[in-house]
Amino acid sequence: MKQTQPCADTLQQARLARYSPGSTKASARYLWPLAALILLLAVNLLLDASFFQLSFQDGRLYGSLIDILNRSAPVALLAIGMSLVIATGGIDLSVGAVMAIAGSICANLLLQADLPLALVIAAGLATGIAAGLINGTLVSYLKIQPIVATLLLMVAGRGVAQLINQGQIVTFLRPDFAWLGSGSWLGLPLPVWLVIAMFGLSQLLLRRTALGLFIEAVGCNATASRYLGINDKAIKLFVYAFAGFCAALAGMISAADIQGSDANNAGLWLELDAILAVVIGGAALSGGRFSLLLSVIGVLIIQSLSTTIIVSGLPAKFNLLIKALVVLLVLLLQSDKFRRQLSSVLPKWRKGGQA
Amino acid sequence: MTTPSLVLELKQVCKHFPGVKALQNVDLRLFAGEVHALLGENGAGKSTLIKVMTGALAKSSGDIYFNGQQCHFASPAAAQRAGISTVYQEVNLLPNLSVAQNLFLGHEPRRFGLIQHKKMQQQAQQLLLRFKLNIDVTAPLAQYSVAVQQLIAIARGVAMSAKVLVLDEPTASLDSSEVQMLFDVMRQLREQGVAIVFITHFLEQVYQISDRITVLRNGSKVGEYLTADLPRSQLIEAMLGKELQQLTQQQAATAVAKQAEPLLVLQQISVKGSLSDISLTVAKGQAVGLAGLLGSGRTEVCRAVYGVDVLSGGEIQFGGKTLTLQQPADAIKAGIALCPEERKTEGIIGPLSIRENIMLALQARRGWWRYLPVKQQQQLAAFYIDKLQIATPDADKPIEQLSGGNQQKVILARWLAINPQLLILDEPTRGIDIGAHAEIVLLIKSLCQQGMSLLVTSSELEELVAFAGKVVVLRDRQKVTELSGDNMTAQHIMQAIAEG
Amino acid sequence: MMSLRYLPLWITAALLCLLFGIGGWQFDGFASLAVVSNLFSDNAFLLIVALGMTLVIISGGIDLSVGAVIALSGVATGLLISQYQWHPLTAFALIVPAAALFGALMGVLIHVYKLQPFIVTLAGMFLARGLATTLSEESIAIDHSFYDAIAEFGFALPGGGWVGASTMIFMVLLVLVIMLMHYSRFGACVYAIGGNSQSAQLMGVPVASTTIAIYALSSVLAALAGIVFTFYTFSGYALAGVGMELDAIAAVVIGGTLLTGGSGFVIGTVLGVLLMGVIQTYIIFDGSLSSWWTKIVIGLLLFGFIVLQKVLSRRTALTTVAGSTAHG
Amino acid sequence: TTIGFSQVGSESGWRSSFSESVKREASARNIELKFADAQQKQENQIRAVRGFIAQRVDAIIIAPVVETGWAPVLREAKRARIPVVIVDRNVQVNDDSLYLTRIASDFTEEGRKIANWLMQKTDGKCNIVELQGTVGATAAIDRAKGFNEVLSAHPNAKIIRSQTAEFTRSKGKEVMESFLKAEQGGRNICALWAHNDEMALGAIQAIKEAGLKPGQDILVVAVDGVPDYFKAMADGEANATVELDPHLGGPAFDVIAAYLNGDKDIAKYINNTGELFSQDTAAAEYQQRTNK
Ligand SMILES: Nc1ncnc2c1ncn2[C@@H]1O[C@H](COP(=O)(O)OP(=O)(O)OP(=O)(O)O)[C@@H](O)[C@H]1O
Ligand SMILES: Nc1ncnc2c1ncn2[C@@H]1O[C@H](COP(=O)(O)OP(=O)(O)OP(=O)(O)O)[C@@H](O)[C@H]1O
Ligand SMILES: [Mg+2]
Ligand SMILES: [Mg+2]
Repeated sequence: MKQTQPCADTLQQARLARYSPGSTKASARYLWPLAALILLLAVNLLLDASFFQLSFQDGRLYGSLIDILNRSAPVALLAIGMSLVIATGGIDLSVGAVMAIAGSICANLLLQADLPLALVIAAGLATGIAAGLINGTLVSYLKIQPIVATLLLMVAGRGVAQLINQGQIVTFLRPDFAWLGSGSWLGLPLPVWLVIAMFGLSQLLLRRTALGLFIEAVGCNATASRYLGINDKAIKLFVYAFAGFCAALAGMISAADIQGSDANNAGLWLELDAILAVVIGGAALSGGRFSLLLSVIGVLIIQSLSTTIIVSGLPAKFNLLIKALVVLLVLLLQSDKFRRQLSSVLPKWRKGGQA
Repeated sequence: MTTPSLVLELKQVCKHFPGVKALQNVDLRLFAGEVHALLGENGAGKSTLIKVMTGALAKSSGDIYFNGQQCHFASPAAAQRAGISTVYQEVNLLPNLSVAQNLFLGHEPRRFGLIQHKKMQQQAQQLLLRFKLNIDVTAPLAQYSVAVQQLIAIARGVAMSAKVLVLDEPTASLDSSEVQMLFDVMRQLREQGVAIVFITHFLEQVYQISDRITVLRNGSKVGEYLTADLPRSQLIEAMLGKELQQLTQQQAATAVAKQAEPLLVLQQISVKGSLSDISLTVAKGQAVGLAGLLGSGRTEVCRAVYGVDVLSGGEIQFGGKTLTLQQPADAIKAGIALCPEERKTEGIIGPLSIRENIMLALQARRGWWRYLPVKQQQQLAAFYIDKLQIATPDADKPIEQLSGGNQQKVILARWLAINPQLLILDEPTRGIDIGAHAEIVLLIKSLCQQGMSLLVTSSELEELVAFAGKVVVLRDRQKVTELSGDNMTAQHIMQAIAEG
Repeated sequence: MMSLRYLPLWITAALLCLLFGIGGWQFDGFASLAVVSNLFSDNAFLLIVALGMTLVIISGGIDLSVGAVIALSGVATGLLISQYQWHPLTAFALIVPAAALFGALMGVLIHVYKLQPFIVTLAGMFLARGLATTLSEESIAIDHSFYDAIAEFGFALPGGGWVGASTMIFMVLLVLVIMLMHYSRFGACVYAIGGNSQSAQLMGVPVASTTIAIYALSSVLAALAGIVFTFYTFSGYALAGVGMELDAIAAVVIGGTLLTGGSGFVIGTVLGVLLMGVIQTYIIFDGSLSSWWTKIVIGLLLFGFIVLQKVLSRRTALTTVAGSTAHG
Repeated sequence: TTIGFSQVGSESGWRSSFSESVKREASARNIELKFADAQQKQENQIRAVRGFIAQRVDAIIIAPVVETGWAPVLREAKRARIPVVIVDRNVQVNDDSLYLTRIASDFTEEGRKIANWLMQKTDGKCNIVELQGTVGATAAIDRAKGFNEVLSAHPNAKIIRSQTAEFTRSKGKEVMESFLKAEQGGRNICALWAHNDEMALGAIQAIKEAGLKPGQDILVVAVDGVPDYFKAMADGEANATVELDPHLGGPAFDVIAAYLNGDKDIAKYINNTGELFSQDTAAAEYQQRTNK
């Protein structure tokens, strides 16, 4: 079938002479978020000399770094789900509420006479998936705009969680479930393992099959994707269900962590942190390419920032101010234009960069 | 004719994108009262040159002189204020605004600072009458087909052109009658001393209208010629850097079609609000052409067969079985593929790479679970980049960074890769340079010979005649007639379109 | 024939009347001018913020900072009046331009550095609220004769209704914004940018200045809303308006504006806010819902409404299209 | 009688108990209660009060979300001759005829009480870490004020770390973890002072996970007196709390009933600042509270 013309090769070579491939590397995308993270950690070190110290106590690692990892677990899970939703050009505001629902379902089941742990976890995850399916149906089949569709569940969902708990914090005494939140394994807290597992499995699911590519295609151009045979509605349904699943897992971790389900406050405003993390990781809210790793880096940046603020000892009323400034700085660092301006202002820096 | 004055001059202009030297030391001279054709194969740098010239892109180096003075346009708005109006490639209008708003954006008639909507609509109506378009100017632009949008874009450019009018492939989706209308308008403007830059891949049009030609190749200027002095063969050689192999005009496809069994049978299909009672048959290994004027319903037939629009009546039979199509995926499963007309919104997936754009349809048919190994993806991409002569440094470049014609080739490759039973091509050669054009026509023929059936829409009747075994003529979204065999000439088709 | 473009508006209005009718039939005192005028005066600040939000969303952006700007402008007003003894009008004269600057800066970040509006304005939200808490954690009461005069200003309607200063300010702003959006070149540019900012750029729209102006305007309207909010509560408080950006966005979207930008009507937003207000009023009149059922019912009512709106407009659109082709 | 009740929201378990008790009390007294949840927003509360006025209820109870900004709407209620009872928090108005009475605990006093207890316990020598409530919340500001007032008289006691944990259990745990790390694993800390019990309960878990004994290695004091906290005290993991009684419905209805029956002589402020509880009585109290 291949029909080559006599001079085509040389011609093609002549054409390609003006191209120099591979000048924009994918790794460049990782540079600035990572730089921001390292910078923040360095600031922490300045504030508290013992910041990087790790010790081994009661069979687990103990130290501020571990705390950051541990504390970022719920948001990291949310961000993994949110990355996919955002990749399709959507957004999910309901994940915080879904966390609360999943937590309250589990807590109430745990109060029932000895239900097996697996059943409780399965029920929690199923709630998350169900919530996600509701969102997904609203978005893809009823064509309601994602912000509003998920806002509905954000409002009503917390109501449902409170209804289940009757507005109280439902505490439970189940060491096996609590282990999910505060246990540890091979020295690392269990939530960290859960994130690692979820990250790995998602990565396998998305990159070893065509699912990830389909999600990106739908996010870049849903019409064209439908024209080439991708079921864009099913893809959207899937990402919301997936986000619901992740949110439920996050909700269970938070509930296990305090050994109680706080329907009023569990996951409150965490959706914003998750979105922020995904965007700090460089994703476009209009949809398109996603990178779970970058989203997780984004989460770590946010969590280190929180830790920095707590460690810094500044009055609490400055928290938001600092957060705003750091976020702006991180965003600006990712802007080519800003870096160019910065390097022209700082000539030394430019020399260093060229060398 | 008085001695023409130099309006715009580009000297040693360079433009570099990351990884690509799109323009290298290009000169361009533009005189008042001339039509200047800017020619070159896909990816030669024509559109980039236009964008640099009109402030849409910042140049890397070089100088621009306007009316003898060196100048620098910071934005298209600045160029517009100076008297240069531009119709860019790919219709760059706003689908959400009404036709009238699109025509007058930034120049709305006002009183006391408030826009006079009524007056604007009247003026818009009049402006479009110049192009024989009698449409509802208050309706959103998105309601109209690409061709109509193209005309509206041209009308906007014409209405605002003071000294220079730049048209980047304005005729790509126009039929011959519209092209003639456009040429009439261009001649009038030329008379008035307006300088016009005209980009096209149709050489007849170049010889019909242009006075002077500048040819680009691989981002550099090959030369500037007077149209009258440059024979067609030399022009082609200048553009391609080689001679074009002559197409052998053979009527092979017709013969096959005679005895072959029918593959696609449309029985009186209708779509609510767009098509009524259309019947046609496509045989195995046959190429059927769809001809008609703007808005005659060609695109809509394609969409109906592909399951984009849901039928309100009639029946589609495919390979002897009745098809009920809810979405394109159903059609693809049955073995039908569509290469859509609106490349930007329905074809390319901009930020994804060429490789991914090529393999996606194949992958969608395999399902999400059976991922095509990256190695095979690369082979596939390399094969088609080579076969269709897609100008790109590597297969991992985002498709949106390719030139228009090269994007079209990638979309074509996407469908060839799944090897469908029936391939529907809606304006497949839109914006494709003549070298590639010849190759695509050859390709279509060879596909037919291998047993693939084709349903092709094209505004170029010659092209249709060249490979189609049968041409179906549509008017007002109804079938007028079918032509085949000796009847099937451009002449006859024209007649059928006109009279019915 | 009624233009199809206005169809969603009519449907929204009809549903609003329907809900109001149900309320009136169910509860005494619901269908009264007092409730209608309360609808405006209780929501004046939200209406004003939503006007700005409409502008931003039509341009294809979003502004999450408005709730925090309300708080900041309220706290600043309170501080200047109560602590520094400024006259309210002088305080407003400082705050409004400052808000314009704040919005313009966000616009610059969005346009010049190509950062995403969602995130820039989220940072703006943190910043404004952070500034507000830094200025004063405690709520500042405002006690000034000007405020008393404002509270008295207005005229009564029969049946206990009252049109006060806030309502009037909103009405004036509404007319101005409608003029701006539907009858000025600036408005046309906003729609153009929302449609496709690249195309708009190529068509000669001054994208930079328009984008900056849009965000500046949104912040100005938010600051005005903050001032109206101080008329409402006679105080400035750093935690005022938490989550109000989401209310405003919801109202805009319910009013038929697409979040992708490029289409929508200012008046639709007003209907959206009123609808949410009627739902609130309905729940208050009912008075039997617990905290959680309140949330669930609000969610369900909004959901039912949005779905009804979708279904109705799709069905009517289909029948009108079919009808027109049958005739034509 | 019909009575409108404008509640702040349902941000905590304490708040929910409060709402529930008002409802229970109302149905016991055959009062038709119009309940309006404001979801932490003052504008919603004002809207609700105006809605009550439009419905011509017999009396209105407000649990205000903020102290300021009530004068205009209270004036409207007065014009409509509807008595208003303010519960839980204070309101700042110049004219105290705008409301019938105010039934509230004194947040500053709560702070003082708990501080006094702590100073006594530690002989005025203590490094304290503080978990603040939501930034800007009245309860947080005033409790801190009262606490610091007492502390200023004890030069050897000081707050070494202070950060908001937003009144929630999970934040309490998170912030406490950081405090422990920052203060040499907690060896530096003598006491934890949390603006509410929930945060303290979260922090107790953090202390335990860090290998210390809450209640002994680090003293724990807070305010509210929720059942879970009594349990923690009974288990020896917390030391003291000042109760904030959520059963405000009864007193409010009593006052309203008296007023409607023509009693014009009603005190403007009914103080119900709760008692301080410590480990001694905790077990019994917990029993009593969970049985109810
Ligand atoms: N934004 C961009 N980024 C990177 N490369 C680009 C970009 N735009 C254009 N190019 C490259 O510049 C070259 C010239 O493209 P241009 O669009 O000017 O071609 P053209 O002559 O107009 O072709 P066509 O006839 O297909 O429209 C192409 O190789 C293209 O890949
Ligand atoms: N000249 C016209 N006047 C009014 N409406 C038109 C005109 N041309 C196209 N339209 C509108 O555009 C719609 C799309 O037409 P369609 O794309 O099917 O046409 P087509 O035959 O494929 O022509 P082309 O693709 O060349 O524009 C039609 O339904 C019609 O509403
Ligand atoms: Mg081009
Ligand atoms: Mg067509």
